[in-house]
Amino acid sequence: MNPVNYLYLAALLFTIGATGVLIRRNAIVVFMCIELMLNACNLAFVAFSRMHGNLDGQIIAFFTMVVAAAEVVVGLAIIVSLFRTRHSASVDDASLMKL
Amino acid sequence: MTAQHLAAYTTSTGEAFQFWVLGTVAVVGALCTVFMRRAVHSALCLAGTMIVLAVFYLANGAYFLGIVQIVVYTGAIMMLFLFVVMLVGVTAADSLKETIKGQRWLALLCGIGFGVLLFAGIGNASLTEFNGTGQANANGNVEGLASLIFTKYVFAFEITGALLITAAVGAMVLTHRERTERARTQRELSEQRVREGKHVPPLPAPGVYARHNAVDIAGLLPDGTPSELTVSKTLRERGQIRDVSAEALNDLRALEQRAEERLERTAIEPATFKRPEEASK
Amino acid sequence: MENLIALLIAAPLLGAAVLLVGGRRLDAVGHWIGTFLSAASFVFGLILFADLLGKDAEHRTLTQHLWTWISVGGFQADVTFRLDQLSMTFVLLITGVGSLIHLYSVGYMEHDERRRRFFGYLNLFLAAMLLLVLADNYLLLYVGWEGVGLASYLLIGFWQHKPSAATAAKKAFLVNRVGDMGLSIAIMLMFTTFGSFAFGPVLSHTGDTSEGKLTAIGLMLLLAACGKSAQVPLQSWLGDAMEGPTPVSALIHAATMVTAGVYLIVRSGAIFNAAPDAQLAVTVVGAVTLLFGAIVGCAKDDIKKALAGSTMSQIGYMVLAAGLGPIGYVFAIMHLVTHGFFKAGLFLGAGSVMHGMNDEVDMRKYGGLRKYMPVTFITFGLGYLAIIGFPGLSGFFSKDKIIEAAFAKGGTEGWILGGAALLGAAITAFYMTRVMLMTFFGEERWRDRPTRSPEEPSAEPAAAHQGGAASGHAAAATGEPHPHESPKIMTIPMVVLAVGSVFGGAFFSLGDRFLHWLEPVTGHSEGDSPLSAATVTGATMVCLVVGVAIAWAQYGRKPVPALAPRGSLLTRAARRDLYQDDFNHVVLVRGGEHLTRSLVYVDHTLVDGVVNGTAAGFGGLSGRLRRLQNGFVRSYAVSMFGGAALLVAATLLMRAV
Amino acid sequence: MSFPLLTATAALPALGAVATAAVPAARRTAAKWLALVVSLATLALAVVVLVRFDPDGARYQLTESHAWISDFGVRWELGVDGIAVALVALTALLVPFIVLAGWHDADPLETGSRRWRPTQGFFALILAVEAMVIVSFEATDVFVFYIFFEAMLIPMYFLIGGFGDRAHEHGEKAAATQRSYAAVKFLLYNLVGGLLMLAAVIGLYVVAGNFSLTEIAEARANGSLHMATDTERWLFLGFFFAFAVKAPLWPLHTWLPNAMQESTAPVAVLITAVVDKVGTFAMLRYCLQLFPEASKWATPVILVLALISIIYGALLAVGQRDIKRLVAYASISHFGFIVMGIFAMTSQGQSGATLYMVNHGISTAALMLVAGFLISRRGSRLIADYGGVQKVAPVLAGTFLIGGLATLSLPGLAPFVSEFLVLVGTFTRHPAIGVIATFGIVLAALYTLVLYQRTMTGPVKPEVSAMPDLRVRELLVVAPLIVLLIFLGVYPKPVTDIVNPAVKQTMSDVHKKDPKPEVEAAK
Repeated sequence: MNPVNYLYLAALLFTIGATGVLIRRNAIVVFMCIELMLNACNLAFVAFSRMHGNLDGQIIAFFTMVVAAAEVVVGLAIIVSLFRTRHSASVDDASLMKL
Repeated sequence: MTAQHLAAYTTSTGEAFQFWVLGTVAVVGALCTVFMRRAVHSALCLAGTMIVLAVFYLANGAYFLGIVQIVVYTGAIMMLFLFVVMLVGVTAADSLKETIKGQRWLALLCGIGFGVLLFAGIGNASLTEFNGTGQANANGNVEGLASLIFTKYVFAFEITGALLITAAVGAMVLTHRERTERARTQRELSEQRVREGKHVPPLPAPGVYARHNAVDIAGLLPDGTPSELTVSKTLRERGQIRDVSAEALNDLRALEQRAEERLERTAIEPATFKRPEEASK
Repeated sequence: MENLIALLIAAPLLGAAVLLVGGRRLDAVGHWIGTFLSAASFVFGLILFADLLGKDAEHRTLTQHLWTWISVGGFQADVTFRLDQLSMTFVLLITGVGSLIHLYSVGYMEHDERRRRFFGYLNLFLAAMLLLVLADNYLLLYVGWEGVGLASYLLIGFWQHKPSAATAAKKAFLVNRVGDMGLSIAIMLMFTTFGSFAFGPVLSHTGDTSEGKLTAIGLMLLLAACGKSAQVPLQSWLGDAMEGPTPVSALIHAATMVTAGVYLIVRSGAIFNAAPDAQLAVTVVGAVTLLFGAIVGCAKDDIKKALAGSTMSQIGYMVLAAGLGPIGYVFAIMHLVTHGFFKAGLFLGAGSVMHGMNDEVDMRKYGGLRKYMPVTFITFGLGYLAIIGFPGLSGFFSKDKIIEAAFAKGGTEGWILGGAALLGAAITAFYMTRVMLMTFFGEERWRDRPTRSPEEPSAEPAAAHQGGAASGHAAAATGEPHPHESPKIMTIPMVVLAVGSVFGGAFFSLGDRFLHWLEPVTGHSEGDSPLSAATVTGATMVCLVVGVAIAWAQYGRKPVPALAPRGSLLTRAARRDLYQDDFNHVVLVRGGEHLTRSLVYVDHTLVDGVVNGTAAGFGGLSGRLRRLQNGFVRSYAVSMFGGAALLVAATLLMRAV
Repeated sequence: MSFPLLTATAALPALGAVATAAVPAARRTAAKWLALVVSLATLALAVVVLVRFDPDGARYQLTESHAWISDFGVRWELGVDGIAVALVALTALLVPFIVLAGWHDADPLETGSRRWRPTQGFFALILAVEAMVIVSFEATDVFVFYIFFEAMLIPMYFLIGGFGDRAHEHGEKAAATQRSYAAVKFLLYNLVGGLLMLAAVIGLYVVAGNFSLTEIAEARANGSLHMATDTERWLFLGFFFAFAVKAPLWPLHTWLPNAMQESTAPVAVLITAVVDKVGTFAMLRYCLQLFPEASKWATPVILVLALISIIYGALLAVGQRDIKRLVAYASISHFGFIVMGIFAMTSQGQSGATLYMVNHGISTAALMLVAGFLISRRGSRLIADYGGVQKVAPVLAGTFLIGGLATLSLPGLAPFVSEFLVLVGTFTRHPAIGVIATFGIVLAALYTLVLYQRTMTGPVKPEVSAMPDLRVRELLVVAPLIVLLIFLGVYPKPVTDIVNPAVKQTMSDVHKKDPKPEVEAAK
């Protein structure tokens, strides 16, 4: 078999994650979907590094993880404070951005 | 992707097998993440997917990343997720019913379209030769990464460090709530209750009958209606109030059953015991 | 000598400025300042008159150029005064009668707290009127023309607290504006035709242009004259103008301003001579008006309105004469002057009567007043004899000449016009006798009756004792009046005018003094009358006697009913000014109101509606678009995601192409 | 190079505006005095310009020219001809009166209403408008003119929207909504016009290659710059539309009544007497000079529109219930006269039109400011709320009457001269239009006298019975204007002497000569 399939897999996972972001209302689940998308990207990076035979792809994946970690920390913090204030983790409840 | 393109490089059948099996698992896990009604389940499925991905990293010669994926991601971040999920409510199951008109269809449309496009892109991309990570990992994958990180990517690395610290501080700032006013004493609270004139007596206790005194069961008011007030606020918000209205009858029916078995009587039509609304069904 | 001309105008103008700007601190002396300055103007007039008499007939024209007023391209308007025999006549009439009436007003307006302002307006009027007659070009004349309009507006509406007065003033100004429109169009026509509108160039070149143009100019001038001189069809304002204080009616609406139209026509004689159609129109207007006014005068019970009708009719005579061309100009002016005397006298008499009767104006509430106010009775009587053309008095000479001239026009027109003039004479005799009898003879109808009649149309007495003469008698206003003679300061001017109206005519026409005096300016030609002068005079006498006799039969023998009888159809029509006002009201006022109202609607809905509609359209559109901003993160995410998808698609397409 | 006099006349009020705005909020009166002094100083400078200007000299005098945006050949080019100098003088003359008349209009409202009225801002904005108007009169660079022509909308917008009448029958809130509506309407109308003009300006640049009015006009005159007929017509329409909105010409007039009705009397005067003049002035200077053929091509339509404005405006004025709206519609009628005079293409018409701009400025100022004093006393704009004022406040009534008589152009007062010149000038070329326009003078008398009768005469209404007469400050505003009206009425020579040569120039630009009279009777 051919390592390009890893890329196809990554694409598939990414798409699933994205769709999840769009259709789920629970903020936490939305976050998980984002994590899924990031991981898909990581997979793609890793596969690329394997293609080109150097480690830069892995490095990028590594950085992605770090950034993802940071993002999760902040994001979850936001969710928690949101939940505290409006007792709900639904992203639809935070809809004050409309005119 | 015909064979001659990949003449330069092919994978072992073992890896192929592993890919197809675990790849399926990963996709299923991803789908479950999206479609499970309860956040906890989503989290667990996501963890599964991540572990599978970790395996794939390893298979692609990214040993360090594989381990990090397991330890940091699955081990730490997902736990963080679970922790928050617990905080928000484990059993809270949010309905998948869509509220925004056409959102779901648009989402699916975009998702599928995007996926198709990506596939097409990858398909068109001329990914001819594969030179594996062999010589890249020649003197150890970790060493290779390290040398890159601390030479080529050192600035990015430092900056990510700064980012992490900022994130940590930010999280603390966001979650830490400063108490602006003195907590009110019980006396003040009671006085306020009297002043407002509603719930002058303390709130009724939860639970019904001797056997259902759990905190997540709404107590009955004198007129028999269950009162949400009796259940603690958090549970109420999580929607975790158990309804036991049916249980009593089931118990009664079970009792009848056992009695008849002992008295070797023919089974009495339980219908006679059905409640009117059930009889109407 | 020329430099005195400016002083003629400057004196009253100064008075107006001082009195109107001066403020309350001049209240005590204001009226004397005004009177003095108008008298001063009269004196200047006399000096100039003497100077003119010193010259021989051809050189009796003085001009004074002050400054260039407007000069744009070929358009050249100078502030230049021209004093010739014609304007001299008017100057003396205006300043003379004007000064007398100033004097009279000192007494008449004694109790009015705004007397200073009144005299300021009177002086303003004098200045404007003098400017009108002294101007050397039509544009400057136009200034005076509108100036007198303004003064008359201010004076008619002097008792502004009376809505009727304010309305009358507005009406007068508006109707005059219609006339002024004619004058301005005439000036424009002159400019396009002659490249100038100064008397000299225009009147000396009438030969060089087409008769059509001249007819147009003539008709426009006639329109102006109709407006100012209250000729049909623009006569409607004069009756209402009687809302003003009586001295105003005497000075402006009898002696001077209303005759400005005649001045205009006579001054523009050259144009009319060259445009027979215009002349015919003038004569027709004159004839119609003299009958119209006379008929209206017969039916009015309000003494001032009756006199107003008579004024209208007398000016009709003048316009008729002016329309007859060179054979009539002189007599038009002569009648104008004599009329100035006796009509002013009559009005002052009427004022004096009102003064003694708590400002009662309804003649049906007079009667037998001769015992109580002898001076007024005599002066008024002399004026009466003069106006009906009693042999030997001034009216007799001037009117008789006009009737002769009318016949002298020759042809059917001559007969018609002459007949009309004769008929007018008869009617004049009738209504003046009626006024005389109802006021001074018969039983005293004012006894034991409050002099406030329910059917009195205008709120005259009610309002009059807020300002005006009656404020002194306010207490007695509702009770029985106590007729009394007016103070000397009022009677003296009446006496002077009476003298003028007795001897004026004889003085002018014996030896054709007036004719020779004016001829160089207006020119004169003897028409060939189908009737001899004696015949005409005889006919006039007959008409006179008939008129008086009928009046005597109706008002002298029978007692006068206190409430106006319903009267014949004609009488009722005449009471309502032959329905002319009603016509105006229905056609112009109502129609105008509807027009403006509908236009306001159109402006708001159509013109503005288009704009606001566009705005509303965009507003609605943006409202629709706003729906997209539903504030749900996920729908924003969808659009982002869709956008990303599109980007990918775009890049792929780029690659593919 | 000599002292930049023209720049100074514009810069002084601009700096004054900044300084006034900078005055601390507590020192309200100081700001007022500062504004007054600055405007008077500007007047002094304008007088110097007037003196230094030689009517028989070059067409544009006191010219200045500095490179500004060299990429587009935009130059800071100023210069005045007779017409411009007259209007600059008018502007500089009126602003001090506007400031003085608006002395208390921007004071903080009495307690109870929450609207904050920045006094400094009011006067600063007025000075800013003055500066911009003056520049647009002086500019001989199309681009500079355009910029300031547009820029003056901004301060005007705030003046209209921010400082309305305190009086409103439906209370503070309704007043605010009405005001903002009027301000937005004003802004949108003029912006649309400006947009079209911008397009035309760019088009002109494309065609001519630079923005200098003098150069382009020169090139047009000696034929070295030839425009295709259609191009010229389109460019002309682009310019004319903007000016017609500003003027305002029927049917683009509806912004004016709202704007004047809602803004305080001084601002209303600023709108009609000063700002709108830029529109008619620009027609005379830009449309005729740059596009003579197109102007002649459009003349019939424009004359008819002007005629409609005259009659229509007058009729609507008769139908108004609101004093300020009435004056606004009267102004529309008068602007009709001005446009008619400009496009009559006769020296009388154009001199008359220029004179008309000046006189209308003064007469409207007189009438409107007195009306403002009246309104501020009674607190209502409705004619029906007044009556018998003449009895209680004779001086106010008298000045009001004089302003009204000037509006109906009574001979002896300044507007008569200009109106008659316009009528004659039109009549000589288009007799029919001239005659119809003459009806305007009757209608003018109608609406003026009706207004006077309903407000000033008749029995005294109880609400006005305690009305005080004009105060000293108000007299200081009105008296000079009236004196000026009378002076220019009997001796308009000073103005006509300045204007005539410029008009002769314009006439030669459009290759038109006055029609000859049938008979050469004049000496």
